Amino acid sequence: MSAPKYWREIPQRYRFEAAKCKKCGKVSFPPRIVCPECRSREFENTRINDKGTVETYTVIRVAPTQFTDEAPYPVAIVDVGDGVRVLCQVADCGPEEIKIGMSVRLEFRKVQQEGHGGIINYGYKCVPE
Amino acid sequence: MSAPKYWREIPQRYRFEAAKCKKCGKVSFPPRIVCPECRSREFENTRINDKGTVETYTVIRVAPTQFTDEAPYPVAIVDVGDGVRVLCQVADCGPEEIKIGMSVRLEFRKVQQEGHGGIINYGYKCVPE
Amino acid sequence: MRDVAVIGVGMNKWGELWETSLRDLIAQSALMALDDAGIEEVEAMYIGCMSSGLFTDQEHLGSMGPDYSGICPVPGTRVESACASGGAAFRSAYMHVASGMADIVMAAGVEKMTDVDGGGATFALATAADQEYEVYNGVTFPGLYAMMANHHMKKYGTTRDQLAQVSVKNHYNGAKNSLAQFRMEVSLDQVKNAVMVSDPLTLLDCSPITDGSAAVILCSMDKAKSLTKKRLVKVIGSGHASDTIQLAQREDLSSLKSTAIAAKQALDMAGRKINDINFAEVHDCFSIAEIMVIEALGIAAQGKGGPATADGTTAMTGKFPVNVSGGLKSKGHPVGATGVAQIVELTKQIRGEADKDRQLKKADIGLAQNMGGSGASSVVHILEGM
Amino acid sequence: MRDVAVIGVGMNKWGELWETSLRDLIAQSALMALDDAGIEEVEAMYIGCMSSGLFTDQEHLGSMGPDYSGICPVPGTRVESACASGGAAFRSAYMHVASGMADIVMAAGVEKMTDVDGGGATFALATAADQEYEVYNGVTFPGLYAMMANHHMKKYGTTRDQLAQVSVKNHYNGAKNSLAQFRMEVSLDQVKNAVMVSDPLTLLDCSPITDGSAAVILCSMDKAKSLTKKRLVKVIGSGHASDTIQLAQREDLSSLKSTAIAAKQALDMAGRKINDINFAEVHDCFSIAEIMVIEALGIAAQGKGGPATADGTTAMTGKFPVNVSGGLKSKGHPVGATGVAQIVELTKQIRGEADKDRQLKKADIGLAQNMGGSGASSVVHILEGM
Ligand SMILES: [Zn+2]
Ligand SMILES: [Zn+2]
Repeated sequence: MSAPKYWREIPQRYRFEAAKCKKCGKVSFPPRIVCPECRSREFENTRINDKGTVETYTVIRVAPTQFTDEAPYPVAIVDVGDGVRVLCQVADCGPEEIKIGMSVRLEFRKVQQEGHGGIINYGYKCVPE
Repeated sequence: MSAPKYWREIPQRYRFEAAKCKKCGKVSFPPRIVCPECRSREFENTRINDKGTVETYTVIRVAPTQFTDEAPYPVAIVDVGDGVRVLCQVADCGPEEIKIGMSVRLEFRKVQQEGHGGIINYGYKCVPE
Repeated sequence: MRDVAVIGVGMNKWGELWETSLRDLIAQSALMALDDAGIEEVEAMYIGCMSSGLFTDQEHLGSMGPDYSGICPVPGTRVESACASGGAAFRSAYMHVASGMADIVMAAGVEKMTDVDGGGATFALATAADQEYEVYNGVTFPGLYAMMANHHMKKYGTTRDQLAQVSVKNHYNGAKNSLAQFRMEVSLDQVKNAVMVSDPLTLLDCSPITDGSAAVILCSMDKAKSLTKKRLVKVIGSGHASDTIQLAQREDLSSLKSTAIAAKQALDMAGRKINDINFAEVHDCFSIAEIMVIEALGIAAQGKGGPATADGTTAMTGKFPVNVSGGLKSKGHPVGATGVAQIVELTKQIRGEADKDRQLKKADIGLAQNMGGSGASSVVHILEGM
Repeated sequence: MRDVAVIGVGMNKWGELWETSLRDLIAQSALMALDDAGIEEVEAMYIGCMSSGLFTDQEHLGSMGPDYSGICPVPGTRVESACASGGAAFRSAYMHVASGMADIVMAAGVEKMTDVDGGGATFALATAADQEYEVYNGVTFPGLYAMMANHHMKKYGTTRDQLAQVSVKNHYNGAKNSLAQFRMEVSLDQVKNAVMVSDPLTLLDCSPITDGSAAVILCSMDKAKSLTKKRLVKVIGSGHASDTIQLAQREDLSSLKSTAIAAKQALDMAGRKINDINFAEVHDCFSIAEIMVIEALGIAAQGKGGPATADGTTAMTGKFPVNVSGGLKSKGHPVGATGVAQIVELTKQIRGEADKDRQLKKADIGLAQNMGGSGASSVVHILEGM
């Protein structure tokens, strides 16, 4: 991942920053410059909840190159409330343990590493509550 | 350069193989499956001449990553007769020596290397006659 | 808008075509389509291709396509909408002719996928999803569809066997397709016991990596009548819609809204209902995709795509045959070519020119549905024999 | 074909926009164009983009564009023709409306080029040329145009000063453009003495690496009249042609055949001669390109593009102003956005809304020429104020 791209996304990846529409209240994560619900362009900063529920999941067994060492690993779409869902890896959870409806908590973790000894990229993962 | 791509192009790059239209005689290099002149699809194998004339040139001073070590180097479009022109590097020729109209000969040379100690790719370059 | 007909189709044999370059792939199908139409030239060319940049370091097929197809200086335009690139290219070519700007236009599609290794292909395909919020987190394309599958199974009781039945049916059909990449039948057990790619999807729930191309010639109806003696195949409906690029942001993870909208547009334009259609080619990139697509099209009720597959509704001999060609699963899935190949299949079926063992008896109106990403775009066309 | 007008235009300030993502770049210009047209929605969106795959690992802008512009589920289609992607997207949008399939369609263009380093950008841009027979042999994009320059200089006596004069003129104009990346004038000596990139072209003969976007709204003429009070800008001509992807295979290395053909198509369609046109925005990716383009368009005779530049014919105050916006050279060249930004400039000039210091007095009919690769595709449009 290129440096400008990585730094640009720090507010979302590290601080869970989202944009709440001032007109209709819809929360956009990642932030947007126009509300997909009402087309307003006025937002206030907010954060997404760090607790949620697994709405669906899978276990990645054939992984992209930079994740090969970690496979198999579960990935989930987590509903964190306020109409926001996020897709993330599930940490501290075996492939057989994950279930739809499970309660999880978002945490700040290492997400990927570019090659052996390469740059480490961080972000959020969820862990069982 | 990927392996399948490289092996596929060996006939052209190593042996100067071209396709001569059986209908109108137009020589296509690289070979084509339809003649751009008369739309015939019947060809016979032929080889392009290895002697030609520089029709135009430049000296590459800001080079792509895999050629950085060689810059500056001249590149030319060479007219080899039979209506065929090829673009190639000019070897054994300083940046100041190359001229439009210069006689050159195509030779089989190392063209690029992928990284330090990486795979060496071969092909044709021209040298002053 | 002027009436437009498909008057020529071409498609090479798909597979791992190591000896065929990207440029020759395009030219092969283009020449076959010209021959089939009995013409030598077109006025414009569209080329559906998802990622020649990442697969072969080559963009600008709008120049390379006409050049190596022997029709330079005809204008070429590459159209990309991930795995729906072919359908989008066909739609652009259709509007080009419908507008009156030209009488005869080619829509081609191509993908050269085996010049990179498996990791490279996985990477290139993943660029159809949201790179920064999906791919970054380690999800793959099979992974996104697997999450839809688990959601659908939980919500509607869709079973593992019903998923597998999609692959069984499509391989049964594809085994009879002379141009298919994998001409073999597979059993329910083989599908279920194949290597797990992303739970619950195994390797045999997933479409393969394929090199291939396809091309069709569109022509204004007036001119078509004087050019060809073959049965005229008229484009009677066209629809196209998008959805959020991220799966997580969709209203419902168990339905394909973009496909439902695109289908409604195409059916409304054609003045038909789904039950007026005789057969369909749909985007079965994964087994779950076909189940969700037939629901979005209305071939099965929402949540009933699994049973409709298991009970034979969508079989070659069923009430509504789906993917008689073998679909992406057996025929192969060179992503940019897939949507154009669906039009090739529709045309051949309507003309009565499909491979003998899989020619439908009743094939006057067909529907093609081509999808990009995890359903973030969908293109639907309806063709009718005159 | 129905008459079509441009009723809204938008373009963000171009440059190295490290803080702006690809998705936000698209949305910024899309929203500006909607605001300018005074509407909230369109029926379809086209997005010209050369290589989001290689620049940002993201394809499928046909989904991401509408999604992040707040107009999902409107269908989006990405159009690629190398550096002519924007012009090709505009042409597709034009035909979409002209066909009657929709009344209001957006054509956007974008390129996010600074997420990769210089080597990565050089690599991505080179995919517009023939990867296997040009790039493989070590030639760069500036290198291809440099070979055209040397050929043109030898054949026609074009001088180093005449080449440099293109950059001097365009920077003079661009310094007055509030959205340009490089708002500074340069002298003849500065151009000639800048770092040599590829003989005879220096850094100041070359357009820069730029992040940027642009968007325009097209509308059927009937509907346009009721929607906007601004001067209506009608699309009166459209042309598009290709040439061999390899420079070496062209008939003549000193002329741009695809541009000549596309221009003839557009002029014929408009029923005009080149001298009926008041001003032009052309593809000056390199100084030599503008000289060859004005020859292909007939603004200067073949071989006389250099003298026509040096004698002020194409200056802002000349007989035929070319690139009053500053051109790609000074305004910047986010490749996929460039062709759409040319339409933005034409529209603003025709409406009398250009930056004060560079608004032309006579700007009723303008021409835009957008080129891909080393001239392997070219798109020409002519717009006229009503
Ligand atoms: Zn809102
Ligand atoms: Zn011939």
